[in-house]
Formats: sequence, structure tokens, C-alpha cells
Amino acid sequence: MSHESLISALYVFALAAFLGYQVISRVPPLLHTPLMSATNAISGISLVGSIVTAGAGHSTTSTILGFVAVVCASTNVVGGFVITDRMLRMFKRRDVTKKD
Amino acid sequence: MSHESLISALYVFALAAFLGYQVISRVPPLLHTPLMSATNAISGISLVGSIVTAGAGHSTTSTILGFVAVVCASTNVVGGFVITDRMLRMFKRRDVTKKD
Amino acid sequence: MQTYFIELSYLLASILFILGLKGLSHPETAKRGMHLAEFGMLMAIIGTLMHHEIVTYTWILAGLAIGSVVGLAMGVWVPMTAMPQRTALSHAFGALAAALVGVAEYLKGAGHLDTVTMSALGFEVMLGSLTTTGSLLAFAKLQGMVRGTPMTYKGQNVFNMLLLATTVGIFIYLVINPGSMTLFFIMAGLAFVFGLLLVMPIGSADMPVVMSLLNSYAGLASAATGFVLSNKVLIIAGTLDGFSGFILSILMCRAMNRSITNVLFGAFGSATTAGESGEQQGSMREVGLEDIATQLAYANKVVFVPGYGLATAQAQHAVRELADVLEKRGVTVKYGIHPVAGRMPGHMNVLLAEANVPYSSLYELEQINPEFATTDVSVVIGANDVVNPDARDNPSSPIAGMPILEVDRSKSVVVLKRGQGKGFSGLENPLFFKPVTGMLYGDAKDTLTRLVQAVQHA
Amino acid sequence: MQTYFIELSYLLASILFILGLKGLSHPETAKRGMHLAEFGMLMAIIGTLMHHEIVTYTWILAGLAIGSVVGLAMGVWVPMTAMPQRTALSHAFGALAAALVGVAEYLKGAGHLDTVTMSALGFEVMLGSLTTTGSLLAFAKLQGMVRGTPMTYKGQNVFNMLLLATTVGIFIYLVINPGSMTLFFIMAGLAFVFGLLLVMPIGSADMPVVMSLLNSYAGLASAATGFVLSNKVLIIAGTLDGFSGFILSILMCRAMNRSITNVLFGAFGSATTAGESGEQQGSMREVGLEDIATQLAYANKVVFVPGYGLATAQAQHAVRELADVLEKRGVTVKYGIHPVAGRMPGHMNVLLAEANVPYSSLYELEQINPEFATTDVSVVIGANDVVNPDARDNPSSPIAGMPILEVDRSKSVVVLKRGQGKGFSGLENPLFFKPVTGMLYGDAKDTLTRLVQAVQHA
Ligand SMILES: NC(=O)c1ccc[n+]([C@@H]2O[C@H](COP(=O)([O-])OP(=O)(O)OC[C@H]3O[C@@H](n4cnc5c(N)ncnc54)[C@H](OP(=O)(O)O)[C@@H]3O)[C@@H](O)[C@H]2O)c1
Ligand SMILES: NC(=O)c1ccc[n+]([C@@H]2O[C@H](COP(=O)([O-])OP(=O)(O)OC[C@H]3O[C@@H](n4cnc5c(N)ncnc54)[C@H](OP(=O)(O)O)[C@@H]3O)[C@@H](O)[C@H]2O)c1
Repeated sequence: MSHESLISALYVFALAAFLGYQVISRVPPLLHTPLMSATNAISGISLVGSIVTAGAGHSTTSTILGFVAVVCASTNVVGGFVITDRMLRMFKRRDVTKKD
Repeated sequence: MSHESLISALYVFALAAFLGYQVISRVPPLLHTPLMSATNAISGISLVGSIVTAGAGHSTTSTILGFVAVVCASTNVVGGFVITDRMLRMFKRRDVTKKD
Repeated sequence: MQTYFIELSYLLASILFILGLKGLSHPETAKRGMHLAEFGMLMAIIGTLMHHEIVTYTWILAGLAIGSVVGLAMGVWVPMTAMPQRTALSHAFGALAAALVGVAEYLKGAGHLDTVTMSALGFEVMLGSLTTTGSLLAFAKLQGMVRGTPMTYKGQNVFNMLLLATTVGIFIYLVINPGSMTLFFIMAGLAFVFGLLLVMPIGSADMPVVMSLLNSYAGLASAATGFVLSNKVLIIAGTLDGFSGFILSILMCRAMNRSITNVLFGAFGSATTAGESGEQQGSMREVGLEDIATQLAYANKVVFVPGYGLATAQAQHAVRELADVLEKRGVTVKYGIHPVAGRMPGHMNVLLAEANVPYSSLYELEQINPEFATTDVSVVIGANDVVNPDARDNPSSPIAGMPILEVDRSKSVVVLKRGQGKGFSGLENPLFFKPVTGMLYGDAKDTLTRLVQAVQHA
Repeated sequence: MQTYFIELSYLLASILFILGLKGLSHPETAKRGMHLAEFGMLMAIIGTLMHHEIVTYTWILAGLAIGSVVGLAMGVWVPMTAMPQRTALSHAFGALAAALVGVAEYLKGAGHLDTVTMSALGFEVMLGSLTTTGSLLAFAKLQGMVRGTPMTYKGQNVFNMLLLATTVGIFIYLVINPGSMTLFFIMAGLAFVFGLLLVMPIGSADMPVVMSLLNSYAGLASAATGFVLSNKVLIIAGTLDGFSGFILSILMCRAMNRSITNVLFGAFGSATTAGESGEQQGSMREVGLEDIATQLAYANKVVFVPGYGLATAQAQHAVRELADVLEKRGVTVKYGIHPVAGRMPGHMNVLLAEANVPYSSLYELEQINPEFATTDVSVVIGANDVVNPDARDNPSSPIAGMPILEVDRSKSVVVLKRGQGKGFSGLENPLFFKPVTGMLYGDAKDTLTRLVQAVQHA
């Protein structure tokens, strides 16, 4: 890893850490469960690494590892987002529910 | 500017923009004047560029430009911070002022 | 050109993830926010598919297809009450992916890994491995496949610490000598074991704290992957995730007035702790269903306080029906939601939302507590610890200092539970012995359904 | 090694700047926050001094010394009432530094500048130049060296737009052909002129909005410098700054219910606008000082509403004395602070803080408005537009929709001003003609000092 990449990575990490703190601490308790499953879905971003590993064909071992990783990560992503959506659709304001 | 530097710079810019928005929008109106002078002081960070220009000795012109820039930027930094401190020292809670 | 496209798609994805999480600051904007985050993920995937190192798409597409189907199935069919388990399982998947990518990267570069890359790689594999097994055990406990109570033995903490120290020791050795492949796999193996040991002594109600921590580790593992691959979207998404988990666990601990160490190593909710609760004088007063129905029907203001029992009884729809009937009679109905009621943060909110309770009726601790003084009837539904007045009144109680919903300040309290069962903490609850309190035994769903009928005839 | 040290000092500085600004979210943490930011700046400077390109320190140290002395002098001696001017002047310095660095970089690399660097450089020089002259003119107007009213002429906006278009045109040409040095200097020159033209048509009370925008430009100029030098601390600090300025100007515009275009091109507060105010029926009622003193002395609750007149009269200490005397008599005293009262955001808060008014007595618009109904006497001190009921009641008023402090809802209103002078908007204020209102003419400081004595003898 080059010196410049490391420095950039550290900057990005530091800024993301602050931002994470700021953004997350504004989420109300009402939405903590959706928050958990949303971040769970987002943590499936390791899919990005998995895809390259599965497709680069370095060796059979790494292709297999990559394939399993793709399956796991995409389960995580799809499952996480689907369920977050499902939960969020349930949160309704008073006026909407009054009608049914 | 290398391709990787540009990408890193864009990331840093994007994250700083979000962070700026989050942090600044939490400053109460009470402290808007100190905020103005604090950011004014921080914008004196161009001092960092000025110093190198003044010291690198590329040409007489650039040394002069750099020197003037150092004067301006450090005025900005020192003046800004001194006055922000002065203002902030004035903000007191009730209990403190009750005594005098 | 291609590289630019990939990098821009990653930058866009990062921005969309942040916007997505920002959206979660309000229920009105949350849905749109999630769509942005989903779109961000799509961008990141499409960008990655352009990667020049990719020579064959067979395994990628196969993996994506299988994963999507499994994910979709899990997403669509899991009931809301099983949310904690599902999240735990999903963590395990995400963490395993990170660990596997780490192993593959290690195999690829074994000879020529520099210090920084090897450190990041080691972190990734350690965190990924321990999160995988830890989350799986958490899943098993929450799902009831394994006993939910803390499993403890003498010297447990010492043993765990030794194991952790060994793992970290190997890690440090590897950073200096990245070539020792055997040691690398031993490290990964130890991390897998450590994940199990970490979760073993933790009771099922403390699981959310641990799950949030594991979430945080999974995020940090992704961020470490980002350092390994010099990929900024991984760093950003991982870090956001890491912080989210960390903040949630802190918030939960604060809502219980316990330190994170106590949660992790205290084996809280085990039999030993329960022993401390001491004897309670006085007796519980059982009241009739009809009496309560009349009381509710003629009240001005009723506050429902749901807890874990509501979730196990799946009584969220029944409580909503009761509320409807009462509101039709002109009674003001509110819900008091304790931040750690149930078995995951926000658990009660999701369940009640599922039953169509508008979120404007859900009140947080600080909002509802001042209102109990003017409340005619507080109905405690399968909640116990979160309404235990000992937390406020008895400084020697194990839960002393935990903020509670002060239902005992209202004119009358009705407690719906099945019997003499204790809450997660295993403590006796003096609320049940107060003169103001009446007990109504039975499964919450049954009781509530019968109350609805009784109120309709009152 | 050295490079690592420099980079780490920059990273630390960036983090400290962010922490510093975060500190400003509460008056209790603000001071500590600023110390962190100052320390960050120190780290950044020390790091820079290690830079390998530096061959001589003479000019650097001389420049730092001179700048620090001037800055210190400005910081220590400028009175609080002159804060707007000082900030404007300081912006000019910062922006000039950015512009000069840009020019030096251009001279250094003239032949071999790639597209990205040249774009960033062009931005830096353009923004830096126009901010320099714009801020200088703003300073002159606020300091009273130049007439504060808008300077307008026919076709002004068209001319400005043409000038801007030309400048941008040259900029684009330069990005493609970075070699044309003459054009580069013409671009810089035009930007200097544009800065003046931009500020000319703006009235002195609208200056804060423009100053915030200029602040934002100065920040973006620094960020552009960061792109040129691949220096991340410049990007971060500049961007934070840019956003801060931008957000403040948006907030001010919202508090006036005006668009930013109207502020920049509307020439608000000029004679033409004033003509529209129309005739006001009824007459102003003058009341005696003794009467008011008695009213205040026997009131239960008094709200002071300060405005720009408080600043010009330097009456902040006098109002605090009056409040002290009243509080000693058991009267509840509060201050209602409009977000755009005075001539810069937060202006009134700083002035009152200077006079030792505790910030817990300062109430924002939303907090104090519901309280007027229970207020016995509202004392308007040199405020005018911010209490103009037309903004609420008369949809055809130029300030219609601007949120106001609704003093006219209180039982009695006293207005302290020198005479029939109008506010910044040049509009007649129907408040002064309401039966509930009494006028007390004279310089605010004099009047308040006399009121203190009168209350003491009441
Ligand atoms: N939510 C979180 O994120 C989180 C995190 C960490 C820790 N915790 C802990 O979890 C606990 C949550 O407190 P809580 O008050 O919600 O629950 P609780 O204290 O665990 O009490 C649950 C009560 O529900 C009753 N119950 C169980 N099944 C029922 C059914 N089918 N119908 C009616 N009642 C039923 C039980 O009594 P019977 O057996 O007599 O029916 C029990 O008293 C706290 O100790 C908290 O510290 C929560
Ligand atoms: N604060 C900001 O950031 C900001 C930004 C943009 C625009 N503005 C604009 O600035 C204006 C601020 O409103 P404002 O109510 O504070 O002030 P204002 O409307 O400008 O009125 C000031 C009043 O003070 C009186 N006055 C002047 N000197 C005085 C003295 N020595 N003693 C007593 N009275 C004196 C004047 O009347 P006499 O001449 O009769 O004494 C005048 O009516 C608004 O129009 C706002 O939109 C402010």
C-alpha cells in the first residue's frame, strides 16, 4: 500500500467516523430497529470485495472463497434492505391510519 | 494531479461537505457570531500554502507573493481566533453572573 | 475511463449511503433514505462488475443469484417478532464474507504483503471470524435453539482473555512475518472460537447489546477490507456501520444504567444475580377482567406500557384493537415505550407499527413519565424490568439507576402477565405488590382480546 | 518520515477543526472547542514548516510575526459593536492570501498544468480575488467610510452578469490553454472588479448575508487550493468554512423570508422600496419616562426586545443595569432575540453577553413569542423591522412573511428610539401607531440610564 493511499484512507476513515457519529446519533429510538437492519444491509458492502475475488480467477481456492463470500454478502444485502423496507412501510402517521 | 489524488480529494471534499452541514446546522443562533469569526479564522488555513510559497524560493516574485500571503493569512488566523475567544469568554451562565 | 467510472460509482454509493442513514432521522424521510441507500448499493455493485481484474462472471452471477433469493426469502417471510434473530444471522453472513475475502487476499499476496496491508488484513480476518461465530451463537440463543441463559464457568473471563491475548500475539507476529501461512490460519481459527466464547456468557436479553457490538465489528471488518483494497466505499460504509453499532450499544447500556463491561462479562440475568432480589413483603392483588374493562371504558387517559411479553405473546394487534375500542369511546390512549423494552432497541416501536399504531402515539420515556400523574389507568403488558420501581427507589438493587417508566405514579395500574415469572434481570418487582396495582394473569394476547370484548359491552 | 509527520499533523489539524466547530453547538463547550481548533492550526503550521521545499525561513517568519501582531491588535482592540466590519476585513485578508498563493502556483507551473489543477487554480484565484475586493467594500460600507445604502444604476444586473460571463469564459479558455499568462491576469483583474460590483448594490443591513456568502467563497477558495496542492487539510478546512458561510446566509434569508437572489440583486432598503410603505393612519402616542418607570417597576414580567439601535447606541450595559434593578424588585426579565436583529447573525447575543447578561435569559423567536400574551411590558430598544406587525398581517408588505417578535400581543409596549427614523427596510411600522404602544424618544443609552434611576425611585 503506497504512502499516499494510506494517508487518504486515514482521512476518509476519520471523516466517516465523525459523520457516522453525527448521523447516527440523530436517529430517534423509534427507528432503532430499522437502523440496525439498514446498517446490517450496508455492511454487506464487502460484496464489492467478494465479487472481484470470485471473478478474478487467481486460483480455484480463491474463486471458491469468493463465490461463498458473494453468496453470503448478497444474502446480507438483499435480506437487510428488504426487511428494512418492510419495517419502514409499517410506520404510519395518525391521519393515514385513521382511514382504515 | 494524479488520478488517485483527484479521487481521494473528491472523497475528502464530499465527506467534509456533509460533515460541515451536520456540524454547522447544530450551532445555535446564540453562537452565530462566534461561528462566523471562528470559521473566518479557520479559513486562514491558506497559511499552509502561503508558507511553502514564501519559503520555497522559486523566484523573487513568488517569494514576495508568498510573503504577503503569509502576512494576510496569519493576520486572519490570529485575529480571528483572538476575537472568537474574547467573545466566547463573555457568554456566561446565570449562576456565574449572579455573583458579581 | 473504466477506472473513473468505477471510482465515481463508489463515490456516489458512499454519498447515497450517508444520505440514506440521514433519512433515518425521521420516519417521514426514512423510506426515501433507504431507497437511496439501495440505489447506492446497486451503483457500487455495477461499478465493481466493471473491474478489470474480473475474468469470468459465472461464479459472480451464480453467487449473486443464490444470495438474492435467500436474502429475499429471509426478508419477506421472517415475522417481525423474529427480527433480533434475523439480524444476528445476517451479521454472521456479512462477517463471513469479509473474513473469506481477507483469506483470499492473503493467499493471493502471501509473500509480498507490506506492514500496513497485513495489519488491515489481520484485523479483517480476526474481526470477521469472531463476528461470524459470535453472531451464529447469538442467533441460536435468540431462536431458542440453545438455552438463552448465560453459560458460565469458573475462570471463564481469565480463559477468554488468555485466548484473546494469544490471538492478538499471533496477529502481531504475522504483521512482522506475513509469510507464516499456518499461523495465519491458526489465528483465524482462534478468532472463530473466541467469537463463541464471547457470546456464551451472555443472557438473551443482553443479546442486543452484543449484537450491536458485533454489528460494529462487522462494519470495522469491512472498513479494514477497504484499507487492504484501497477502496474508499468499503472504508466509508464499514465505518458508518461500525459507529452505528457502537452508538446503539452505548445507548442501550445507558438506558439500563450498566457499563458495557458489565454487559459483556457480568453474566447478568443468570441465577446468581436473581438470588439477590430478596423477599418482598405484601401480596399481589388479582383483579377481575370485568372490573378492569369497566375501569378502562370510563377512564379519561390510558397509557399502555408494552414489554418483552408483548412480543412473545404476539399481542401487538390485540393491544391496537383495545386501543381502538377505547378511543372510539373518547378515551385518550398513549403508549409509553422504554428504550430497552423487549429484546432489541426499538423492538416495541416496530411491533406496534406493524399493528398499525401511528407513531405519533408512541411516547419516549422522557415524554411520557410526566404524564403518569394524570393517567387513570396504566396497562403494563408483559413488561417487568422496565417498570421496576426498585431501579429508582432502592440504591442496592442490581438495576439501581436504570431509568424506568414510572407507572406507579398513575391512579391505577394493571399488569398483564402469565404468572409469577420474573423479568430478564431475575429480580422481584415491588410494583406488583403496591396497593395501586392489580394483576391480570394470562397470555397477553388472550387477555387483551377478552378485554376488547368486555369493553365493548361495558 | 518527515512526510509522515507532516501528513499526520494535517490529519490531526483536520480532526481538531471539526471538533472545534462541534464544540460551538453549546456555549459550555464552545471555549474548549476553540482551543482545540487553535491547537489544530498550530499543528498545521508546525507541520508545514517541515516541508522539504522550504529553503529559507526568513520571509516566512517575518510574515508570521507581522501578521500575528496585526491580528492580535485587531483581535484585542476592536469593540464588539464593530464585529461585522472586523469580520469583513478579515475575510479580505484570508481571500487575498488564497488568491496570491494561486497566482504563485500558476507562475511556478505555467507551462505544465493539467486540466484538473488548472481548473482548481482558476477557481481559487477567481473566488479569492472577488472575495478580497467584495469584503473590502463591505468593510468600508459597514465602517461608514462609504455610504451604506445600496448604490444602483440602470442595467446594473445586466452589466454584472456580462462581466461575470466574460470572467468565466476566460476561465474556461484557460483550463484548455493554461499557457496564456496575460489572460490569466485579466481574469484575476476582472474578478477583483466583479467583487466590488457585487457588493455595491447591497444595503448595509443586508451585508451580513453577503459577508456569509463571501466567507463561503473564501472557504471554497481554500478548498480549491487544497485540490491544487493535493493537501487535504486545506480541502477540509475550506469546505467546512464554505458550508458554514452558506448555511448562515440561508438561515438569515429564511429569517427574513427573502430569497438569496432578492438579497443579492434586490437592492433592498433603498429609497424606492421605502416609497411603497404607504400612509399610516392614527398617531403615535408619546409617554413620559416616569410613567414607564412606574409601569416597569410594578410589572410581573418584562421582555426586552433589542435591535440595531441598541448596537449603535452601545446601550447593552444600560439595558443590563435596568434588568438588574427590575430583577431586584422581583420582576421577571427576559430578552427576545430575533435571528436577524442588528447587523449580523447573533449580533444581539454577543452584545448582551458582553454586558454580562447570562445566555439563559436570551430567548429565541419560537421560545419567546408564546410568552408575550402573559407579558406586562415589552420594551423595544432600537428595533424596528423585527417587530413590524405588517410582516404578519399585511400580505402586500415587502417584508410580508418574515417571522417577527409579536410584541403587540403583550399588555403594553414601550418603544425606545430617537425619532421618526425608519428601520433598515425603510418601511413604516404600524406597531408604533397601536393604542397599546407608547413611544419614548431619545438615544437608547441615555433613555435607559434615566429609566434605571427612575425605577430606583419608584
Ligand atoms: N430491548 C433491548 O434492546 C434490551 C437490550 C439489553 C437488555 N434488555 C433487557 O431486557 C429487559 C426488557 O424488559 P421488559 O420489561 O421488556 O421485559 P422483562 O423484564 O424481560 O419482562 C417480561 C415479562 O413479560 C412476561 N411475559 C412473558 N411472556 C408473556 C406472555 N405471553 N403474555 C404475558 N406476559 C408475558 C413475563 O412474566 P410471566 O413469565 O409471569 O408472564 C415477564 O415478567 C430489561 O431487563 C432490559 O435491561 C433489553
Ligand atoms: N442581523 C442580521 O444578520 C441581518 C441580516 C440581513 C438583514 N438584516 C436586516 O436588518 C434589520 C434589523 O432589524 P432591527 O429591528 O434590528 O433594526 P432596524 O429595523 O434597522 O431598526 C433600527 C431602529 O433603531 C433605531 N435607532 C437607531 N439608532 C438608535 C439609537 N442610538 N437609540 C435608539 N434607537 C436607535 C432607529 O430608529 P430612529 O432612527 O428613530 O432612532 C431604527 O428604527 C432587518 O431589516 C433585517 O432584515 C439583518
